[in-house]
Amino acid sequence: MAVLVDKKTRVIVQGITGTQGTFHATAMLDYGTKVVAGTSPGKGGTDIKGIPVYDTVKEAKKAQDATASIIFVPAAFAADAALEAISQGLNPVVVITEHLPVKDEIRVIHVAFERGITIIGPNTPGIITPKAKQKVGIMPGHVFAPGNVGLMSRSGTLTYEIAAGMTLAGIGISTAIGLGGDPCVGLTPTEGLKLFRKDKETKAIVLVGEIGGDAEERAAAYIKEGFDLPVVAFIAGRTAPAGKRMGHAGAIISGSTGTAEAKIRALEDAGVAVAKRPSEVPQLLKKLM
Amino acid sequence: MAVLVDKKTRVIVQGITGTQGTFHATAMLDYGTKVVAGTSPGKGGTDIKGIPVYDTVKEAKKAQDATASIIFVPAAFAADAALEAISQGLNPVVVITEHLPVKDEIRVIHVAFERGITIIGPNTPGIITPKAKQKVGIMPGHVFAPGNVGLMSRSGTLTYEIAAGMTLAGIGISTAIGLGGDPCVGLTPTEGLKLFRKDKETKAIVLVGEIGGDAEERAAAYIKEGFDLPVVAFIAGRTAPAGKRMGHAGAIISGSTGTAEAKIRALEDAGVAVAKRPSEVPQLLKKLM
Amino acid sequence: MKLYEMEAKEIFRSFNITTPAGYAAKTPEEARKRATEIGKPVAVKAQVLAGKRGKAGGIKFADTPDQAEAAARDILGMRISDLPVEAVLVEEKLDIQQEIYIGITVDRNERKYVVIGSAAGGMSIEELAVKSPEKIVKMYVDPMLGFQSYEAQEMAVAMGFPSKMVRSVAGFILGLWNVADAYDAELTEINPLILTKDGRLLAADARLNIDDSALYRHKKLIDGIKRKPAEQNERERLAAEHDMAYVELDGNIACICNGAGLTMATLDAVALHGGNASTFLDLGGGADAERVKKGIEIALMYPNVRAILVNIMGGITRCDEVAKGVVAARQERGVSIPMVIRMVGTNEKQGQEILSSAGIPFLKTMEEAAERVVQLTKEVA
Amino acid sequence: MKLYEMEAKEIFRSFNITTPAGYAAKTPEEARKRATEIGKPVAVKAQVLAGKRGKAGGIKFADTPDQAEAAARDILGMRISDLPVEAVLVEEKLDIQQEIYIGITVDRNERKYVVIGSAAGGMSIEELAVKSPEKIVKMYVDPMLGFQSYEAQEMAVAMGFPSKMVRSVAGFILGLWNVADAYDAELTEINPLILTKDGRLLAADARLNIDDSALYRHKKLIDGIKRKPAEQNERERLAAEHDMAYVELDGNIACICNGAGLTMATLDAVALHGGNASTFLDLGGGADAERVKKGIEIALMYPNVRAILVNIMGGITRCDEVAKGVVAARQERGVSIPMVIRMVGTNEKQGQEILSSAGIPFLKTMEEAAERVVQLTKEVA
Repeated sequence: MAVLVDKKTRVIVQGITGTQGTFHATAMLDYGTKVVAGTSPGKGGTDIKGIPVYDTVKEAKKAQDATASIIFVPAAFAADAALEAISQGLNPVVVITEHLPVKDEIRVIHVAFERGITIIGPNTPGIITPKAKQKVGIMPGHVFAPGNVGLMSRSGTLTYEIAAGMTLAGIGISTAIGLGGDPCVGLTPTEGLKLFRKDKETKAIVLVGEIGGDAEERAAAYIKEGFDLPVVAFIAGRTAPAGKRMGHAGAIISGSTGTAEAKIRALEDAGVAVAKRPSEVPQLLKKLM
Repeated sequence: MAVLVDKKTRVIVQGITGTQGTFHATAMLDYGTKVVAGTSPGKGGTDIKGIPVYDTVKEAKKAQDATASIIFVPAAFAADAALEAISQGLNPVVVITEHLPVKDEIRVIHVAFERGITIIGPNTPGIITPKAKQKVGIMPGHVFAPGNVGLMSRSGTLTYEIAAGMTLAGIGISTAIGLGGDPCVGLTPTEGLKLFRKDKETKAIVLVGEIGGDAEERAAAYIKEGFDLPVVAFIAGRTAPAGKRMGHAGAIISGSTGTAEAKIRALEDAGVAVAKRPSEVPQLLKKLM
Repeated sequence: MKLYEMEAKEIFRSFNITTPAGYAAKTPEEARKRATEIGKPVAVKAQVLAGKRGKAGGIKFADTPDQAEAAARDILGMRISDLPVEAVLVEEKLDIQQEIYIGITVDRNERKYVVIGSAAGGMSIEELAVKSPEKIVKMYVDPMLGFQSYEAQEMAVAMGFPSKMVRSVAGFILGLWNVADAYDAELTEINPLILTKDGRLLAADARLNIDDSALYRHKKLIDGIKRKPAEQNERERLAAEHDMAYVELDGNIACICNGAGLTMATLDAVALHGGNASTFLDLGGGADAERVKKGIEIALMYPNVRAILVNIMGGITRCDEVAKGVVAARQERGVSIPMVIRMVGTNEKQGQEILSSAGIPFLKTMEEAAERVVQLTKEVA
Repeated sequence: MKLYEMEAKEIFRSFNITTPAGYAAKTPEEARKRATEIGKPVAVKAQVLAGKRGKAGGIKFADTPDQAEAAARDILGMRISDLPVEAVLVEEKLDIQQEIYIGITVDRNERKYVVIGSAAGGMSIEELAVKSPEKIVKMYVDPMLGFQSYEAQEMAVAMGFPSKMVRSVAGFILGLWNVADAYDAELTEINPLILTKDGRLLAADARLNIDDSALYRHKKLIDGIKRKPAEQNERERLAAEHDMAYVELDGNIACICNGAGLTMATLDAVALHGGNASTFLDLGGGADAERVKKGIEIALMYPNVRAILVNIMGGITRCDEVAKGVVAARQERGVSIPMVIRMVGTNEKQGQEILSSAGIPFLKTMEEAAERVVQLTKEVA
């Protein structure tokens, strides 16, 4: 089981001939992911470490029966790449690229939504399902052990930090989803909770949030309505000042909205165990599971 | 019964305070149409011959429980007006205005289609259902007698010419639809045939076509597939030269496509009785009905 | 509104569509100068809003500035499809390896823009459709999303280009879409898009017809090119000014009616009775006496006209107004050629009376009227 | 990228948004000249990328050119929110009847643009949300269709304007949407939109923040306004140049990490142990030794820094490279303040060895590291 990515996932790497594309296509292959094709307009007919390269996703999908896509193309072309993946019905479409214009994000997310396709990201490390040995992303695979906790996070390395801590504590992960660090992303925490709820393998949730927006508050409201799995959360940016963008385009306190305090309050109010430090996450999980 | 417009139709006149809007709102009222409201941003709260005027369609619809719209606003604003009507779920939306940019037409027609709304026109005289004494259009109502023939036409006065001939011959009309003289219109002849097919009151069809495009050929193909009502057609422009726009934006033979000969051939091949002159239409109808 | 090749190319270049080095010239001397500047063999091309200019001798090649001057002298004197050639485009001559077609137009049935391409270009799309329909690739443009870069790439692949050309061909396709979208194109083409022997891609010809209904959105462009929207003769210009649809034909009977469909049907009726129309003139809806008179005056300016048929289906248009206009035209202009009037509908009786007292014949059906006017034309001849 | 009021207003005007007559001035003398040209009482407004400039004394009114010069002299010397005021906008003073708010931003949850309006403007939208939430009207923009003219009219109606004002208010709303759409606005506002006592509507203030990720689409604009995209100090500029996320804070511990979330969490950990961060510095993914060294160098340029905490979760980033960078920074720059390094993951062992042989302390968990650096800072102080 797990969500979004499993053993049946067959991945196209869009932008496979770039440095990032090549590096991570190889890393995904090494981890076990079924990377069945790559695309790079103008480079069709070549291959990258044995992965056949096509000019278009259309050809790649047709030839290799692909089901999902991961996008490494530069920001100015990423929206086009995502629309291309969507047009071929690939699902999910994982957009690793950062610095996409928000206008492009809105358009891509909307089109995907209309066609029932899940966009992960942009500006995400991707998704990983350790048991299936499938990652569609750039995370270090060895950090994630298989298990029953669904992990969702708005950040990358902080996720690895927490996953590593869980692994050390003997707690495994069903699927870890990098939601992406941008203000507008394809999958919100609430939508992620809905996915995990339907997954029989997932027995608890870790939600790693950060300042900016009110996605965590909305997730809390959803949890409060009767979400039936235990949830542990960590919110980064308790000490971040207002009005400053903390690395992620989405990590900014605007006026009085988006503070860590408000998020923590809402989550605790919904019965979520909120860790003060990343290392507390495994302890809280053990208490709840 | 009849199609698109009946006794339950409650019409908003968009652009009611303009010369055309006022003139035809009055003419529709006189004919018997339930003109329940008009719109004209900035003129809300006034009235035209007792018809209340609102700033927006939203207000007009809410206050007067309207179901359909007819648009008289200038070409540059007509697409916006149509989208406004569509957003309020009015159906059909009759666009009298001519000279709409084709790009606007494409957009409006597409949005309407997505929401299940029928656009009539642009550049149409509108729709009339004589038995219900309802016209949503600018045609002279007295020319149309109630009866069982569904009339569709790409032109205005030629329709009146043919309708008048039918009336003189004692043949009445269920509903007459002006499809519009532009290359891209909301309702094609084929779609019109589908509407009439579902109407129990309609026992025969008159299709008035003209040069340009291949909408008539497509209608012929549809008829050939097994359309079960008798159809009489007249095609204007047998003697029109290639490459010249004959009044309507849509009436142009491009290369070898859009000729009257091709249309007549296709229709006759589908078993349609094609009149050589407008006055033959009633004779042919009598033979077939 | 049709743009001249040179005008369209200027727009194309602003959308990063590469064209051959070239300049417009209005005199043979200027053409020589331009050829000298280019410093290579050139093509000298008539700037005229008509197809088939090649077959009409409107394109000549020149190896030297002397030859370019001579070619321009020939071409600048020509009329092509009855249109005078007032400028030439002097352009680098290309060494052709392949001619490609790309074009964008509106598909009436889909009610979408459609992008059309073929790796076998150099002839019109109609000819292509006959000669190698299997080589034509069509893609519809999503009305909400527009045409995407990846779609242009898919199109280049479908057209059969090798991988190494996919991006460059797609670039031209996308550029053309951007032109179409930005300028409300009714039709825009690059035909041929040329692949030279040294591997360059260049738009060797450029066509851009802007939707007349959308011209109000392109005032800047129109102001910039400093000319009237279309190639029109005086009569056409006058009719357009008065918002009447006017088309000149080969016959000798001017048909003046209200409504495009009715006017076409009237032309057809004239033909059915053995006559030939000289004029399609649609007065539009609700014409008053003044407008009717103006329509008759415009029709009479065309020397071919031997008789006039006025056919009015009165609705908003009132027959009495039409009659007044006819009488006024006849009296003020002293019309000597035969006139046949057919009017029915609103205020028919009043109109009939006005015509009767002016001694103008009046008929009730369009067939009678058509028959009559054909008869009268023959009597006159 | 935030635009100055004067820059935003120039763009607004090009979208037919009326603004008061006004000109920028960089000197008091110029302000006098501008006030003379306007010939009416004026407002002299600090051009600064910070809110609340009114409360900070950055807006003064002047009845005469003399007064305008004096006001400009005052304001041009100011710093507002620690930013120097380098220009003022001298503008016709308006006779206010009503202050209106309109703004457009991105709604994260809907993932759509949202248009916000209130007939009770003149304060920030946050204040409005507290003081009169019932007066705020929100409309989401269809991601495919954009915002339509009729929607702007519906909005004006919903904001409570009388019929006779619907079109004019809607015109401002639609104009603002056109600005937002054309310039990839993250936020754009007219606050206040002023209705004067004589019935005119004017955009009295203008805010336009362009999405930094979309700046590549607006090169023309950026070239046109001839300045750097943002108000940055030397360190911020340098970090941006090296594509590192860098934020200065009030404390004294520079946190250099890989990943925004990890950096924030590191700041939090420092605080949990009683310390205060001076610096948020995210090296991004896959930093090599050179980049690590550069990051440390930039952090050290900030005089507040008393200790450095490097916290690396190795994935693509290799710990040996990080260690090399740290050692290089320390040796080449002779760093004298305490440094605490925490690294785990890829090539952790190799990294540890490099640090050990250079005598730099190395810890395995971020909590230990945070605790240690806070301790060291206190010892130093």
